[in-house]
Amino acid sequence: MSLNIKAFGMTADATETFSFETPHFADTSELRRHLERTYPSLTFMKYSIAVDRKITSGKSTIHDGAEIALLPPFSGG
Amino acid sequence: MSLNIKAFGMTADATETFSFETPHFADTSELRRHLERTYPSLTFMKYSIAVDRKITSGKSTIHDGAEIALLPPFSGG
Amino acid sequence: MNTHKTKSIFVEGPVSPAFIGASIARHSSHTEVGAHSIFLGQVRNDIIDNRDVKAIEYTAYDEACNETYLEIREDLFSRYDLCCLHVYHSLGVVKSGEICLFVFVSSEHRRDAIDACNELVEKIKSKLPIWGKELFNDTTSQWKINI
Amino acid sequence: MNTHKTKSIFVEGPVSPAFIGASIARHSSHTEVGAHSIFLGQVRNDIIDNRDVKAIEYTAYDEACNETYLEIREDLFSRYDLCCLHVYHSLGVVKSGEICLFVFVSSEHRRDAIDACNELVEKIKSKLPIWGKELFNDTTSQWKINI
Repeated sequence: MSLNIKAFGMTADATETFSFETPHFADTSELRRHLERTYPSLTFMKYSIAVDRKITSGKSTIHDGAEIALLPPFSGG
Repeated sequence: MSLNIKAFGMTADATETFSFETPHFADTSELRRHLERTYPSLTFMKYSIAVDRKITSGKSTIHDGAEIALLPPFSGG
Repeated sequence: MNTHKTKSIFVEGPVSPAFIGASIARHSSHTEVGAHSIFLGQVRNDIIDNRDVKAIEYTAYDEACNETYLEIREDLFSRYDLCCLHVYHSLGVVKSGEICLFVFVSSEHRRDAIDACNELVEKIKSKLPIWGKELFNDTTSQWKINI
Repeated sequence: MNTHKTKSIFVEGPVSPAFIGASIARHSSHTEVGAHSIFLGQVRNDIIDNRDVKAIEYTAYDEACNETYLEIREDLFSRYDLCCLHVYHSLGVVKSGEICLFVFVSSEHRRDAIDACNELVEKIKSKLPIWGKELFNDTTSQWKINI
Protein backbone atom coordinates (compact mmCIF):
# COMPACT_ATOMS: atom_id res chain seq x y z
CA MET A 1 0.00 0.00 0.00
CA SER A 2 1.01 3.60 -0.43
CA LEU A 3 0.77 6.46 2.07
CA ASN A 4 -1.08 9.71 1.52
CA ILE A 5 0.92 12.64 2.81
CA LYS A 6 -0.37 16.17 3.40
CA ALA A 7 2.22 18.95 3.66
CA PHE A 8 1.44 22.21 5.48
CA GLY A 9 3.11 25.60 5.89
CA MET A 10 6.78 25.69 4.92
CA THR A 11 6.97 21.91 4.45
CA ALA A 12 4.74 22.38 1.38
CA ASP A 13 7.36 24.82 0.03
CA ALA A 14 9.85 21.92 0.26
CA THR A 15 7.60 19.27 -1.30
CA GLU A 16 6.10 21.76 -3.79
CA THR A 17 2.68 20.20 -3.31
CA PHE A 18 0.09 20.03 -0.51
CA SER A 19 -0.65 16.35 -1.03
CA PHE A 20 1.32 13.43 -2.46
CA GLU A 21 1.90 9.70 -2.15
CA THR A 22 4.87 7.65 -0.97
CA PRO A 23 5.38 3.90 -0.60
CA HIS A 24 4.36 2.57 2.81
CA PHE A 25 6.93 2.86 5.64
CA ALA A 26 6.73 0.92 8.91
CA ASP A 27 7.34 3.90 11.17
CA THR A 28 7.74 7.67 11.21
CA SER A 29 11.56 7.51 11.43
CA GLU A 30 11.77 5.58 8.17
CA LEU A 31 9.25 7.88 6.55
CA ARG A 32 11.20 10.95 7.70
CA ARG A 33 14.44 9.52 6.22
CA HIS A 34 12.68 8.87 2.92
CA LEU A 35 11.11 12.35 2.79
CA GLU A 36 14.39 14.12 3.55
CA ARG A 37 16.18 12.16 0.83
CA THR A 38 13.44 13.04 -1.65
CA TYR A 39 13.01 16.70 -0.59
CA PRO A 40 16.41 17.76 0.84
CA SER A 41 15.27 21.19 2.02
CA LEU A 42 13.01 19.45 4.59
CA THR A 43 16.25 18.56 6.41
CA PHE A 44 16.60 22.20 7.46
CA MET A 45 13.02 22.55 8.67
CA LYS A 46 11.46 21.85 12.04
CA TYR A 47 8.31 19.75 11.64
CA SER A 48 6.29 17.03 13.37
CA ILE A 49 4.62 14.08 11.69
CA ALA A 50 0.96 13.50 12.50
CA VAL A 51 -0.46 9.99 12.05
CA ASP A 52 -4.25 9.95 11.82
CA ARG A 53 -4.35 13.56 13.07
CA LYS A 54 -2.30 12.82 16.21
CA ILE A 55 1.14 14.37 16.52
CA THR A 56 3.84 11.74 17.01
CA SER A 57 7.32 12.09 18.42
CA GLY A 58 10.36 9.86 17.95
CA LYS A 59 9.61 6.61 16.16
CA SER A 60 5.92 5.78 15.83
CA THR A 61 4.33 2.88 13.97
CA ILE A 62 2.47 3.67 10.76
CA HIS A 63 -0.41 1.30 10.03
CA ASP A 64 -1.77 0.60 6.55
CA GLY A 65 -3.75 3.46 5.07
CA ALA A 66 -2.81 5.95 7.80
CA GLU A 67 -3.40 9.66 7.18
CA ILE A 68 -0.01 11.36 7.40
CA ALA A 69 0.61 15.10 7.75
CA LEU A 70 3.77 17.20 8.01
CA LEU A 71 3.31 20.00 10.57
CA PRO A 72 5.78 22.83 10.98
CA PRO A 73 5.40 25.02 14.14
CA PHE A 74 1.89 26.47 14.33
CA SER A 75 1.31 30.18 13.80
CA GLY A 76 -2.44 30.70 13.94
CA GLY A 77 -4.27 33.55 15.67
CA MET B 1 -19.84 77.75 57.18
CA SER B 2 -22.01 74.83 56.31
CA LEU B 3 -21.05 71.55 54.64
CA ASN B 4 -22.52 70.20 51.42
CA ILE B 5 -23.16 66.49 51.67
CA LYS B 6 -23.91 64.13 48.79
CA ALA B 7 -25.49 60.76 49.64
CA PHE B 8 -25.19 57.77 47.31
CA GLY B 9 -26.70 54.30 47.08
CA MET B 10 -28.41 53.10 50.22
CA THR B 11 -27.20 56.07 52.29
CA ALA B 12 -29.55 58.22 50.19
CA ASP B 13 -32.40 55.92 51.31
CA ALA B 14 -31.48 56.87 54.89
CA THR B 15 -31.16 60.62 54.29
CA GLU B 16 -34.09 60.64 51.83
CA THR B 17 -32.21 63.09 49.61
CA PHE B 18 -29.13 62.98 47.38
CA SER B 19 -27.77 66.31 48.57
CA PHE B 20 -28.18 68.32 51.75
CA GLU B 21 -26.40 70.72 54.12
CA THR B 22 -25.15 70.35 57.70
CA PRO B 23 -23.30 72.76 59.99
CA HIS B 24 -19.51 72.50 59.68
CA PHE B 25 -17.78 69.76 61.68
CA ALA B 26 -14.04 69.68 62.39
CA ASP B 27 -13.52 66.06 61.37
CA THR B 28 -15.24 63.03 59.83
CA SER B 29 -15.84 61.35 63.22
CA GLU B 30 -17.85 64.32 64.47
CA LEU B 31 -19.71 64.53 61.18
CA ARG B 32 -20.51 60.81 61.30
CA ARG B 33 -21.90 61.17 64.86
CA HIS B 34 -24.08 64.06 63.75
CA LEU B 35 -25.37 62.21 60.67
CA GLU B 36 -26.23 59.07 62.60
CA ARG B 37 -28.14 61.09 65.22
CA THR B 38 -30.07 62.87 62.47
CA TYR B 39 -30.66 59.81 60.25
CA PRO B 40 -30.64 56.82 62.64
CA SER B 41 -30.88 54.15 59.90
CA LEU B 42 -27.35 55.20 58.77
CA THR B 43 -26.11 53.52 61.95
CA PHE B 44 -26.88 50.13 60.42
CA MET B 45 -25.17 50.86 57.10
CA LYS B 46 -21.58 50.39 56.02
CA TYR B 47 -20.32 53.54 54.32
CA SER B 48 -17.14 55.61 53.87
CA ILE B 49 -16.93 59.38 53.94
CA ALA B 50 -15.13 61.03 51.02
CA VAL B 51 -13.67 64.49 51.54
CA ASP B 52 -12.99 66.32 48.29
CA ARG B 53 -13.47 63.04 46.38
CA LYS B 54 -10.87 61.15 48.44
CA ILE B 55 -12.08 58.32 50.65
CA THR B 56 -11.09 58.85 54.29
CA SER B 57 -10.82 56.35 57.09
CA GLY B 58 -10.91 56.90 60.85
CA LYS B 59 -10.88 60.55 61.87
CA SER B 60 -9.96 62.98 59.07
CA THR B 61 -9.95 66.77 59.20
CA ILE B 62 -12.65 68.58 57.26
CA HIS B 63 -11.62 72.00 55.95
CA ASP B 64 -14.01 74.84 55.21
CA GLY B 65 -16.07 74.31 52.11
CA ALA B 66 -15.04 70.67 51.63
CA GLU B 67 -17.09 68.47 49.28
CA ILE B 68 -18.41 65.58 51.37
CA ALA B 69 -19.89 62.34 50.04
CA LEU B 70 -21.30 59.25 51.75
CA LEU B 71 -20.21 56.10 49.90
CA PRO B 72 -21.66 52.66 50.62
CA PRO B 73 -19.80 49.64 49.14
CA PHE B 74 -19.48 50.00 45.35
CA SER B 75 -21.45 47.75 43.02
CA GLY B 76 -20.69 48.93 39.50
CA GLY B 77 -20.04 46.75 36.46
CA MET C 1 -9.85 57.35 18.07
CA ASN C 2 -9.62 59.32 21.30
CA THR C 3 -6.81 57.46 22.99
CA HIS C 4 -5.66 60.48 25.00
CA LYS C 5 -8.70 62.55 25.95
CA THR C 6 -11.18 61.02 28.36
CA LYS C 7 -14.18 63.05 29.36
CA SER C 8 -16.46 60.59 31.02
CA ILE C 9 -16.86 56.86 31.07
CA PHE C 10 -20.65 57.13 31.43
CA VAL C 11 -23.37 56.52 28.90
CA GLU C 12 -27.11 56.84 29.52
CA GLY C 13 -28.81 53.44 29.50
CA PRO C 14 -27.37 50.24 27.99
CA VAL C 15 -24.32 49.95 25.71
CA SER C 16 -25.62 48.70 22.36
CA PRO C 17 -23.97 45.80 20.48
CA ALA C 18 -23.93 48.02 17.37
CA PHE C 19 -21.86 50.61 19.25
CA ILE C 20 -19.40 47.85 20.24
CA GLY C 21 -19.20 46.66 16.62
CA ALA C 22 -18.57 50.23 15.45
CA SER C 23 -15.83 50.71 18.08
CA ILE C 24 -14.10 47.55 16.85
CA ALA C 25 -14.41 48.69 13.22
CA ARG C 26 -12.80 52.06 14.04
CA HIS C 27 -9.72 50.23 15.33
CA SER C 28 -8.89 48.73 11.93
CA SER C 29 -6.96 51.93 11.18
CA HIS C 30 -4.67 51.14 14.14
CA THR C 31 -2.49 48.76 12.17
CA GLU C 32 0.06 48.54 14.98
CA VAL C 33 -2.55 46.66 17.06
CA GLY C 34 -2.32 42.86 17.13
CA ALA C 35 -4.70 42.04 19.98
CA HIS C 36 -7.92 43.42 21.45
CA SER C 37 -9.20 42.21 24.80
CA ILE C 38 -12.82 43.10 25.50
CA PHE C 39 -14.92 42.62 28.61
CA LEU C 40 -18.69 43.06 28.62
CA GLY C 41 -20.85 43.12 31.74
CA GLN C 42 -24.42 42.01 31.04
CA VAL C 43 -27.33 42.38 33.48
CA ARG C 44 -28.29 38.94 34.75
CA ASN C 45 -31.87 37.88 35.29
CA ASP C 46 -31.11 36.66 38.82
CA ILE C 47 -33.85 35.22 40.98
CA ILE C 48 -33.61 36.48 44.56
CA ASP C 49 -36.23 35.26 47.07
CA ASN C 50 -38.54 34.32 44.20
CA ARG C 51 -38.29 37.77 42.64
CA ASP C 52 -36.89 38.26 39.12
CA VAL C 53 -34.25 40.94 38.53
CA LYS C 54 -35.74 42.68 35.51
CA ALA C 55 -33.23 45.56 35.44
CA ILE C 56 -30.44 47.32 37.33
CA GLU C 57 -30.50 51.07 37.87
CA TYR C 58 -27.03 52.59 38.10
CA THR C 59 -26.03 55.80 39.85
CA ALA C 60 -22.50 57.11 40.30
CA TYR C 61 -20.44 59.81 41.97
CA ASP C 62 -19.46 61.02 38.49
CA GLU C 63 -16.67 63.49 39.24
CA ALA C 64 -14.93 61.11 41.65
CA CYS C 65 -15.33 58.23 39.14
CA ASN C 66 -13.72 60.12 36.32
CA GLU C 67 -10.80 61.25 38.53
CA THR C 68 -10.18 57.73 39.80
CA TYR C 69 -10.57 56.29 36.31
CA LEU C 70 -7.87 58.64 34.97
CA GLU C 71 -5.48 57.47 37.70
CA ILE C 72 -6.19 53.80 36.94
CA ARG C 73 -5.73 54.47 33.23
CA GLU C 74 -2.39 56.25 33.67
CA ASP C 75 -1.13 53.50 35.92
CA LEU C 76 -2.05 50.83 33.33
CA PHE C 77 -0.40 52.76 30.48
CA SER C 78 2.78 53.07 32.58
CA ARG C 79 2.95 49.33 33.34
CA TYR C 80 1.66 47.73 30.11
CA ASP C 81 2.50 48.29 26.47
CA LEU C 82 -0.93 49.50 25.29
CA CYS C 83 -2.16 51.18 22.11
CA CYS C 84 -5.50 52.28 23.52
CA LEU C 85 -8.01 51.67 26.22
CA HIS C 86 -11.71 52.58 26.49
CA VAL C 87 -14.32 52.14 29.20
CA TYR C 88 -18.06 52.74 28.92
CA HIS C 89 -20.35 52.25 31.93
CA SER C 90 -24.10 52.71 31.98
CA LEU C 91 -26.04 55.13 34.17
CA GLY C 92 -29.78 54.75 34.69
CA VAL C 93 -31.81 51.65 33.91
CA VAL C 94 -30.30 48.64 32.09
CA LYS C 95 -32.64 45.69 31.53
CA SER C 96 -31.60 42.07 31.99
CA GLY C 97 -29.81 40.82 28.87
CA GLU C 98 -28.51 44.32 28.12
CA ILE C 99 -24.90 45.44 28.47
CA CYS C 100 -23.90 47.80 31.31
CA LEU C 101 -20.09 47.74 30.98
CA PHE C 102 -17.81 47.73 27.92
CA VAL C 103 -14.05 47.58 28.51
CA PHE C 104 -11.84 47.60 25.39
CA VAL C 105 -8.03 47.27 25.59
CA SER C 106 -5.73 47.09 22.55
CA SER C 107 -2.04 46.27 22.29
CA GLU C 108 0.56 45.02 19.87
CA HIS C 109 0.67 41.71 21.73
CA ARG C 110 -1.96 39.64 23.47
CA ARG C 111 -0.39 39.38 26.94
CA ASP C 112 -0.48 43.13 27.50
CA ALA C 113 -4.03 43.48 26.17
CA ILE C 114 -5.39 40.53 28.19
CA ASP C 115 -3.58 41.27 31.46
CA ALA C 116 -4.39 44.99 31.41
CA CYS C 117 -8.05 44.32 30.57
CA ASN C 118 -8.35 41.82 33.41
CA GLU C 119 -6.79 44.24 35.91
CA LEU C 120 -8.94 47.11 34.64
CA VAL C 121 -12.18 45.15 35.11
CA GLU C 122 -11.23 44.34 38.72
CA LYS C 123 -10.39 48.00 39.41
CA ILE C 124 -13.65 49.25 37.87
CA LYS C 125 -15.55 46.93 40.20
CA SER C 126 -13.57 47.76 43.35
CA LYS C 127 -12.45 51.38 42.98
CA LEU C 128 -15.15 53.29 41.10
CA PRO C 129 -17.98 54.81 43.17
CA ILE C 130 -20.88 53.32 41.20
CA TRP C 131 -23.97 51.68 42.66
CA GLY C 132 -26.46 49.29 41.11
CA LYS C 133 -29.99 48.87 42.42
CA GLU C 134 -31.70 45.63 41.39
CA LEU C 135 -35.26 46.28 40.24
CA PHE C 136 -37.53 43.25 40.62
CA ASN C 137 -40.56 42.26 38.60
CA ASP C 138 -42.82 42.86 41.63
CA THR C 139 -41.74 46.58 41.78
CA THR C 140 -39.54 46.01 44.86
CA SER C 141 -35.80 46.75 44.67
CA GLN C 142 -32.56 46.22 46.57
CA TRP C 143 -29.02 47.56 46.41
CA LYS C 144 -26.68 45.24 44.57
CA ILE C 145 -23.65 43.80 46.36
CA ASN C 146 -20.53 43.00 44.31
CA ILE C 147 -18.81 39.73 45.13
CA MET D 1 -27.26 28.16 22.50
CA ASN D 2 -25.09 25.75 20.56
CA THR D 3 -22.73 24.68 23.29
CA HIS D 4 -22.71 21.14 21.94
CA LYS D 5 -22.60 21.29 18.13
CA THR D 6 -19.48 22.73 16.55
CA LYS D 7 -18.99 22.26 12.88
CA SER D 8 -15.92 24.29 12.07
CA ILE D 9 -14.12 27.24 13.58
CA PHE D 10 -13.08 28.52 10.15
CA VAL D 11 -14.40 31.44 8.14
CA GLU D 12 -13.16 32.54 4.71
CA GLY D 13 -11.29 35.84 4.93
CA PRO D 14 -11.50 38.37 7.79
CA VAL D 15 -14.05 38.36 10.64
CA SER D 16 -16.11 41.52 10.22
CA PRO D 17 -16.83 43.89 13.14
CA ALA D 18 -20.52 43.76 12.16
CA PHE D 19 -20.50 39.97 12.62
CA ILE D 20 -18.98 40.46 16.09
CA GLY D 21 -21.65 43.05 16.96
CA ALA D 22 -24.38 40.68 15.78
CA SER D 23 -22.92 37.81 17.85
CA ILE D 24 -22.98 40.02 20.95
CA ALA D 25 -26.57 41.10 20.21
CA ARG D 26 -27.70 37.46 19.92
CA HIS D 27 -26.48 36.83 23.47
CA SER D 28 -28.95 39.28 25.03
CA SER D 29 -31.46 36.41 25.13
CA HIS D 30 -29.06 34.54 27.45
CA THR D 31 -30.23 36.32 30.57
CA GLU D 32 -28.24 33.97 32.81
CA VAL D 33 -25.03 35.49 31.42
CA GLY D 34 -23.32 38.20 33.50
CA ALA D 35 -19.95 38.45 31.75
CA HIS D 36 -18.57 38.10 28.24
CA SER D 37 -14.82 37.91 27.64
CA ILE D 38 -13.79 38.51 24.05
CA PHE D 39 -10.40 38.25 22.37
CA LEU D 40 -9.74 39.57 18.88
CA GLY D 41 -6.57 38.96 16.89
CA GLN D 42 -5.90 41.71 14.35
CA VAL D 43 -3.29 41.49 11.58
CA ARG D 44 -0.46 43.87 12.43
CA ASN D 45 1.29 45.98 9.82
CA ASP D 46 4.72 44.83 11.02
CA ILE D 47 7.85 46.05 9.28
CA ILE D 48 10.36 43.22 8.77
CA ASP D 49 13.67 44.05 7.03
CA ASN D 50 12.11 47.21 5.57
CA ARG D 51 9.18 45.29 4.12
CA ASP D 52 5.58 46.03 5.18
CA VAL D 53 3.30 43.15 6.15
CA LYS D 54 0.24 44.00 4.10
CA ALA D 55 -1.66 40.77 4.84
CA ILE D 56 -1.41 37.29 6.33
CA GLU D 57 -2.59 34.23 4.42
CA TYR D 58 -3.86 31.45 6.67
CA THR D 59 -3.98 27.75 5.91
CA ALA D 60 -4.96 24.97 8.31
CA TYR D 61 -5.16 21.23 8.72
CA ASP D 62 -8.94 21.60 9.08
CA GLU D 63 -10.01 18.16 10.24
CA ALA D 64 -7.26 17.98 12.87
CA CYS D 65 -8.08 21.54 14.02
CA ASN D 66 -11.72 20.80 14.55
CA GLU D 67 -10.96 17.59 16.47
CA THR D 68 -8.43 19.31 18.72
CA TYR D 69 -10.75 22.28 19.18
CA LEU D 70 -13.55 19.99 20.41
CA GLU D 71 -11.19 18.47 22.99
CA ILE D 72 -10.08 21.91 24.20
CA ARG D 73 -13.70 23.03 24.37
CA GLU D 74 -14.86 20.02 26.38
CA ASP D 75 -11.96 20.41 28.78
CA LEU D 76 -12.84 24.10 29.37
CA PHE D 77 -16.54 23.32 29.91
CA SER D 78 -15.56 20.67 32.47
CA ARG D 79 -13.30 23.00 34.44
CA TYR D 80 -15.10 26.36 34.20
CA ASP D 81 -18.70 27.38 34.75
CA LEU D 82 -19.49 28.56 31.21
CA CYS D 83 -22.71 29.42 29.39
CA CYS D 84 -21.23 29.37 25.91
CA LEU D 85 -18.04 29.60 23.94
CA HIS D 86 -17.38 30.42 20.29
CA VAL D 87 -14.24 30.57 18.16
CA TYR D 88 -13.90 31.91 14.61
CA HIS D 89 -10.55 31.80 12.80
CA SER D 90 -9.86 33.09 9.31
CA LEU D 91 -8.62 31.06 6.37
CA GLY D 92 -7.15 32.74 3.30
CA VAL D 93 -5.98 36.34 3.08
CA VAL D 94 -6.59 38.82 5.93
CA LYS D 95 -5.25 42.35 5.38
CA SER D 96 -3.48 44.36 8.06
CA GLY D 97 -6.03 46.04 10.32
CA GLU D 98 -8.52 43.22 9.75
CA ILE D 99 -9.54 40.62 12.31
CA CYS D 100 -8.34 37.02 11.94
CA LEU D 101 -9.45 35.53 15.28
CA PHE D 102 -12.62 36.04 17.34
CA VAL D 103 -12.89 34.22 20.67
CA PHE D 104 -16.10 34.74 22.66
CA VAL D 105 -16.65 33.21 26.13
CA SER D 106 -19.72 33.85 28.29
CA SER D 107 -20.41 32.95 31.90
CA GLU D 108 -22.56 33.95 34.85
CA HIS D 109 -19.51 35.45 36.53
CA ARG D 110 -16.48 37.31 35.23
CA ARG D 111 -13.71 35.10 36.65
CA ASP D 112 -14.86 32.03 34.69
CA ALA D 113 -15.37 34.01 31.47
CA ILE D 114 -12.01 35.83 31.69
CA ASP D 115 -9.90 32.86 32.81
CA ALA D 116 -11.40 30.45 30.27
CA CYS D 117 -11.01 32.98 27.44
CA ASN D 118 -7.37 33.58 28.36
CA GLU D 119 -6.62 29.85 28.44
CA LEU D 120 -8.51 29.27 25.19
CA VAL D 121 -6.50 31.93 23.33
CA GLU D 122 -3.22 30.34 24.46
CA LYS D 123 -4.43 26.89 23.36
CA ILE D 124 -5.59 28.14 19.96
CA LYS D 125 -2.10 29.58 19.39
CA SER D 126 -0.20 26.53 20.62
CA LYS D 127 -2.36 23.49 19.82
CA LEU D 128 -4.22 24.19 16.56
CA PRO D 129 -2.47 23.29 13.28
CA ILE D 130 -2.87 26.66 11.57
CA TRP D 131 -0.17 28.53 9.65
CA GLY D 132 0.10 32.18 8.72
CA LYS D 133 2.21 33.42 5.83
CA GLU D 134 3.15 37.09 5.97
CA LEU D 135 2.65 38.75 2.60
CA PHE D 136 4.85 41.83 2.12
CA ASN D 137 4.19 44.93 0.02
CA ASP D 138 7.09 43.97 -2.31
CA THR D 139 5.33 40.63 -3.20
CA THR D 140 7.75 38.56 -1.11
CA SER D 141 6.43 36.46 1.77
CA GLN D 142 7.57 34.47 4.80
CA TRP D 143 6.04 31.99 7.21
CA LYS D 144 4.94 33.62 10.45
CA ILE D 145 6.45 32.46 13.75
CA ASN D 146 4.31 32.69 16.90
CA ILE D 147 6.07 33.97 20.00
